[in-house]
Amino acid sequence: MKKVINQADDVVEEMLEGFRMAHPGYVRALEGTTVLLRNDAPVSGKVALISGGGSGHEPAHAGYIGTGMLDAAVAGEMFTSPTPDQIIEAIKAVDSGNGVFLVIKNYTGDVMNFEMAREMAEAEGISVEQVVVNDDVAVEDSSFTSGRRGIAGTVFVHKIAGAKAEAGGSLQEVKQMAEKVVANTRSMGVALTPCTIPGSGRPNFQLEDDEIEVGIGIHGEPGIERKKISSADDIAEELLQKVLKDSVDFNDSEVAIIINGLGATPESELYIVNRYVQNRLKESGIKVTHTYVGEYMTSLEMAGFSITVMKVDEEMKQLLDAGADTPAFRR
Amino acid sequence: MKKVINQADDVVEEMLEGFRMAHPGYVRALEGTTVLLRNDAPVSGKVALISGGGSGHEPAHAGYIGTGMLDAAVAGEMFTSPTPDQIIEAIKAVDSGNGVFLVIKNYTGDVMNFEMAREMAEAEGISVEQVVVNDDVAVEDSSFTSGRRGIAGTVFVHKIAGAKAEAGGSLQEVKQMAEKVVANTRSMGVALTPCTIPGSGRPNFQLEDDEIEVGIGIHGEPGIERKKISSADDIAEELLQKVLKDSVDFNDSEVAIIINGLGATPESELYIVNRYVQNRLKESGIKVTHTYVGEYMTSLEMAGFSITVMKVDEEMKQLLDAGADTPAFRR
Amino acid sequence: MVWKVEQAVAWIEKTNALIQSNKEYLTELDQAIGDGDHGLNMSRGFQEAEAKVSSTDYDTIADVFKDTATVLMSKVGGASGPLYGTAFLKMSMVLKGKDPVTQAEFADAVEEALNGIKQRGKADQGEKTMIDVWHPVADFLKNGQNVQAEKLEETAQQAMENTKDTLATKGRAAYLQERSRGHVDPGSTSSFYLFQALADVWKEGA
Amino acid sequence: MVWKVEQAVAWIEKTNALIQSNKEYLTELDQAIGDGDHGLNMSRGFQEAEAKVSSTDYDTIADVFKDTATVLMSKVGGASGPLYGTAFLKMSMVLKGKDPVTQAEFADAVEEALNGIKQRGKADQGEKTMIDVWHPVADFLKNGQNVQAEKLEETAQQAMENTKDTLATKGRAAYLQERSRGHVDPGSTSSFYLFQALADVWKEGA
Ligand SMILES: Nc1ncnc2c1ncn2[C@@H]1O[C@H](COP(=O)(O)OP(=O)(O)O)[C@@H](O)[C@H]1O
Ligand SMILES: Nc1ncnc2c1ncn2[C@@H]1O[C@H](COP(=O)(O)OP(=O)(O)O)[C@@H](O)[C@H]1O
Ligand SMILES: [Mg+2]
Ligand SMILES: [Mg+2]
Ligand SMILES: [Mg+2]
Ligand SMILES: [Mg+2]
Repeated sequence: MKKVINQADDVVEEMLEGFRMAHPGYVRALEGTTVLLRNDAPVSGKVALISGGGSGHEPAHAGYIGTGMLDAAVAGEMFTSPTPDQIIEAIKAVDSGNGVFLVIKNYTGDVMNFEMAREMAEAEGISVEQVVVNDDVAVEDSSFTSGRRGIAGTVFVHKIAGAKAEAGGSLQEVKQMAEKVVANTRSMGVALTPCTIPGSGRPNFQLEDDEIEVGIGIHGEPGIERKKISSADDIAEELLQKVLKDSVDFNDSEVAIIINGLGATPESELYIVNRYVQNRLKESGIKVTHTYVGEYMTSLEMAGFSITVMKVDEEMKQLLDAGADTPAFRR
Repeated sequence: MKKVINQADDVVEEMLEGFRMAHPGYVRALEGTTVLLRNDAPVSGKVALISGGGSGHEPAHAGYIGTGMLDAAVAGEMFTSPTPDQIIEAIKAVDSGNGVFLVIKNYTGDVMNFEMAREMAEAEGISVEQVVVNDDVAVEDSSFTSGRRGIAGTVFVHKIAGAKAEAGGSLQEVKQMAEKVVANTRSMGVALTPCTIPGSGRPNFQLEDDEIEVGIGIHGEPGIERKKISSADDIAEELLQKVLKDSVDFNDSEVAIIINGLGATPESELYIVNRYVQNRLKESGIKVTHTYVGEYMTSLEMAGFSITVMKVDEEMKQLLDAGADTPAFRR
Repeated sequence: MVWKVEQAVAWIEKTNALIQSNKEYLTELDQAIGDGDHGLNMSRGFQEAEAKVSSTDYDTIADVFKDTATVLMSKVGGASGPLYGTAFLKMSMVLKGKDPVTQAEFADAVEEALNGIKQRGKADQGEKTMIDVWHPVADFLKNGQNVQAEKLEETAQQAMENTKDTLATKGRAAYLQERSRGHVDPGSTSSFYLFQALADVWKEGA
Repeated sequence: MVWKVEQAVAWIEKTNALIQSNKEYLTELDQAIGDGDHGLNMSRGFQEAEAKVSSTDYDTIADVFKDTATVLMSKVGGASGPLYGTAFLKMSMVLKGKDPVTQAEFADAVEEALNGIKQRGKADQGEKTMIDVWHPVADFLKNGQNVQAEKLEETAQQAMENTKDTLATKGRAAYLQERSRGHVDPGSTSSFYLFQALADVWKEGA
């Protein structure tokens, strides 16, 4: 797999540097770390939001730093959770005394590293709360396992909890909003091609020229089924069915959706998927109030997409509509 | 090449439908055409901007419809210029009596189709002016040939001429600004992989596992040199040198840049390129005032990127800073 | 020969048949030195043109060519759409009010079509475009009595093949500069099919 | 055997050597049922850990393990980072003030490390994680006098191989459900290297 990089070991550092240079109006670096901070952090009087995880999901997570969303993003190596020492630095840098809220995607590594950092921060007297996002219905939701993965639905947590914090919500209020988003958001993805971690040099898996992997994770973790590729409408229907038939009752509800590109899939194809999803939801009596189509949570150069559906109420709609000004998300 | 589509023949129509459904707050369809219009078109008192070309370059062109940029976008088939009958409909739909300005990329097909539409519109008494964008330094600038291609620099024309029109500029003023952008903008791209037009089913060209095509066009037209892949810094240097050594005198100037992804290249890699470009320009005494990193003018699922450098003056900087609210570009 | 509406319609039909069966080949040629859509463009356009002219009752050849022009102009797109559209529009204009059409009138029409293509494309002979086929064909048709269907086909074919060695200075292939040599021009190839179809009609209707 | 600082340092060095030469293999294992970074993570972490402990003068084994813990915690990342970090931190805590360390004390340390991993990972034996190697090794070490280096290596190896047939219920492999069977767990494999290195040190120092 050809890549536009220098040394595999330097990818994350150089990417962060390039990001910072591109967006000096939004972010600054926290010296000696892989943390990027909102320019005006700590924002006094505001609960601070931190997200992060392995790199390779750009524009997640640094792309969401700015007014109305995140105060900091912590970048790990490619597809590898960041370490507690980095996370704790981020927590200290953004806390204005109103507490810090961590948005964690449900992967064992992320959960452990963030929780260790949280323990350390609390030991230093900082109030920290967290939410663990687990929107991926491809994975069984079982109490015997570590449960479902967090994927593109995480962006809704950034937006809604971020808006709540920006509006002056308390740490508990921000947490409640984030939990509400998690409770009402379901996603599922499909891959057409694998991706390759720069340091590894080998694709994460192999797919034939006519095969897709349904239920793919955003790190190229295998999905639930490998099958022949079918039409855009059929694939969208398959994902949508799983999403809608899960535990959230979407009947007669209003929803916000994300048609999320995983990396190499052209926007034109995402819009073809959107067309189907909009028609299908309308037929099912579900009203789409907000639509986001694009690359929000990627998986390096993987081809494929995910569909996220979030049931919304009045407050969630207002928070989606609230201003946001970040490199990757503006309103 | 696997694609998320239904029928190859329906790709453009379904994509446009999905786009319109995703962005009802920005665009509406012009019934029976492949034209998308700014919701409030024709905007009274304003010169209207129209851009367009073959599809497959998303978010170009419809993504730039909205306040401060385009009034309409005309979509052709994949990589194929739209036809005059579509363009004339767009012209008629956006003209508020203040004239219509066409942004054309310098391809024989685009130029001919747009000019035919222009002739027809003028015959109907509509004032129409145009600019032909030709920023690609990979192609020799010769009066014996049809000259250079228009690539990502076109986005700067949309932004700056669009802001000028939004600010009440006359048709002549808009044209002058657009020409100034064209005169001061140079770009060049590189491909790591080819792309496949849905209806064709075969990639446009072949590259070995360690080869890149330097000077690629946005339709997969072959570039100027095929060579072994090198580091991100080396590739960026090669493109940048050609761009800087062309006929614009960038010495001691201020510039705006676009690091444009061609489709499949992850954002992380674009930022690694940006890092090099920023450092290199700084060393050369060139000051970057505006940086845009992302997918602005793509080539389906091609992997690769282009670098665009535009020399700016005070007015151009102000117009870049002016508000813009479109699906793909917000300020 | 003398041209009637039936022959004009048959010309479009036969051209379409050739285009459809060579769609992939035209695309391949365009992949080598262009953007790989010429087969798709021509196939889309002539499919519609044939559908239109086969299902319409015409009084004059000029009308057949006018409809063909309109369909090609609005369905082909790219560089070839306006050029083929212009060609048929010019032929329609020259042949207006002339029915049946004589050999000499037809030759005039093709010459005007060639001029239209040159003007619209701002190109001339020798730039590795479809003009390289239209030009010798127009010259050939002007020869009067001597013209034979077989000769017409040969002339067009030879002209098309000659584009292989020339350097492109117009159209997308021009970006390739020296690398454009060694490949036959796609638009010249579709123009060859057009004149091959013409020769076929001729043979049948002679 | 009795443990001194040299052996502790040698353990980290030998582990690193094994990790480095099996980096690709660990990544392959993780590609099959995870996200394909385990080799990269372990290689990055142990490289730094070895660099740290080889270049520092230590008075106590507890300090060697504490530095190892800190480096692993801050360099490995992912799931394995906090787990290996915790393991060495727990060992450091148990062995604090004990120098040289007896066999029984070392067994206690490993047992505490195992408990730390279980608690941090909210997992237990049989879930196809590194615990499946640490558990039998900890049990084995408690056996007192009878423990031999060869036997230790065998125990770890057998335990690692057994993970092949089990169903994953924790870690990324759990997403695969039944499809997780038939693949050896990557973390169990890196833990096997750790104990293989331990056995080597033991053989040399016995
Ligand atoms: N300026 C021109 N004059 C005459 N013919 C041209 C010109 N430019 C291109 N052509 C013809 O058009 C053909 C390409 O058509 P097509 O592939 O359909 O359009 P595009 O180049 O826009 O993709 C070329 O092979 C050439 O014969
Ligand atoms: N909850 C857990 N408890 C114990 N070990 C675990 C747990 N989750 C994962 N592991 C171990 O970690 C290994 C994966 O490590 P690694 O690939 O470095 O991290 P990640 O899964 O975050 O990519 C697994 O093979 C398994 O042995
Ligand atoms: Mg990982
Ligand atoms: Mg074309
Ligand atoms: Mg073409
Ligand atoms: Mg892993």
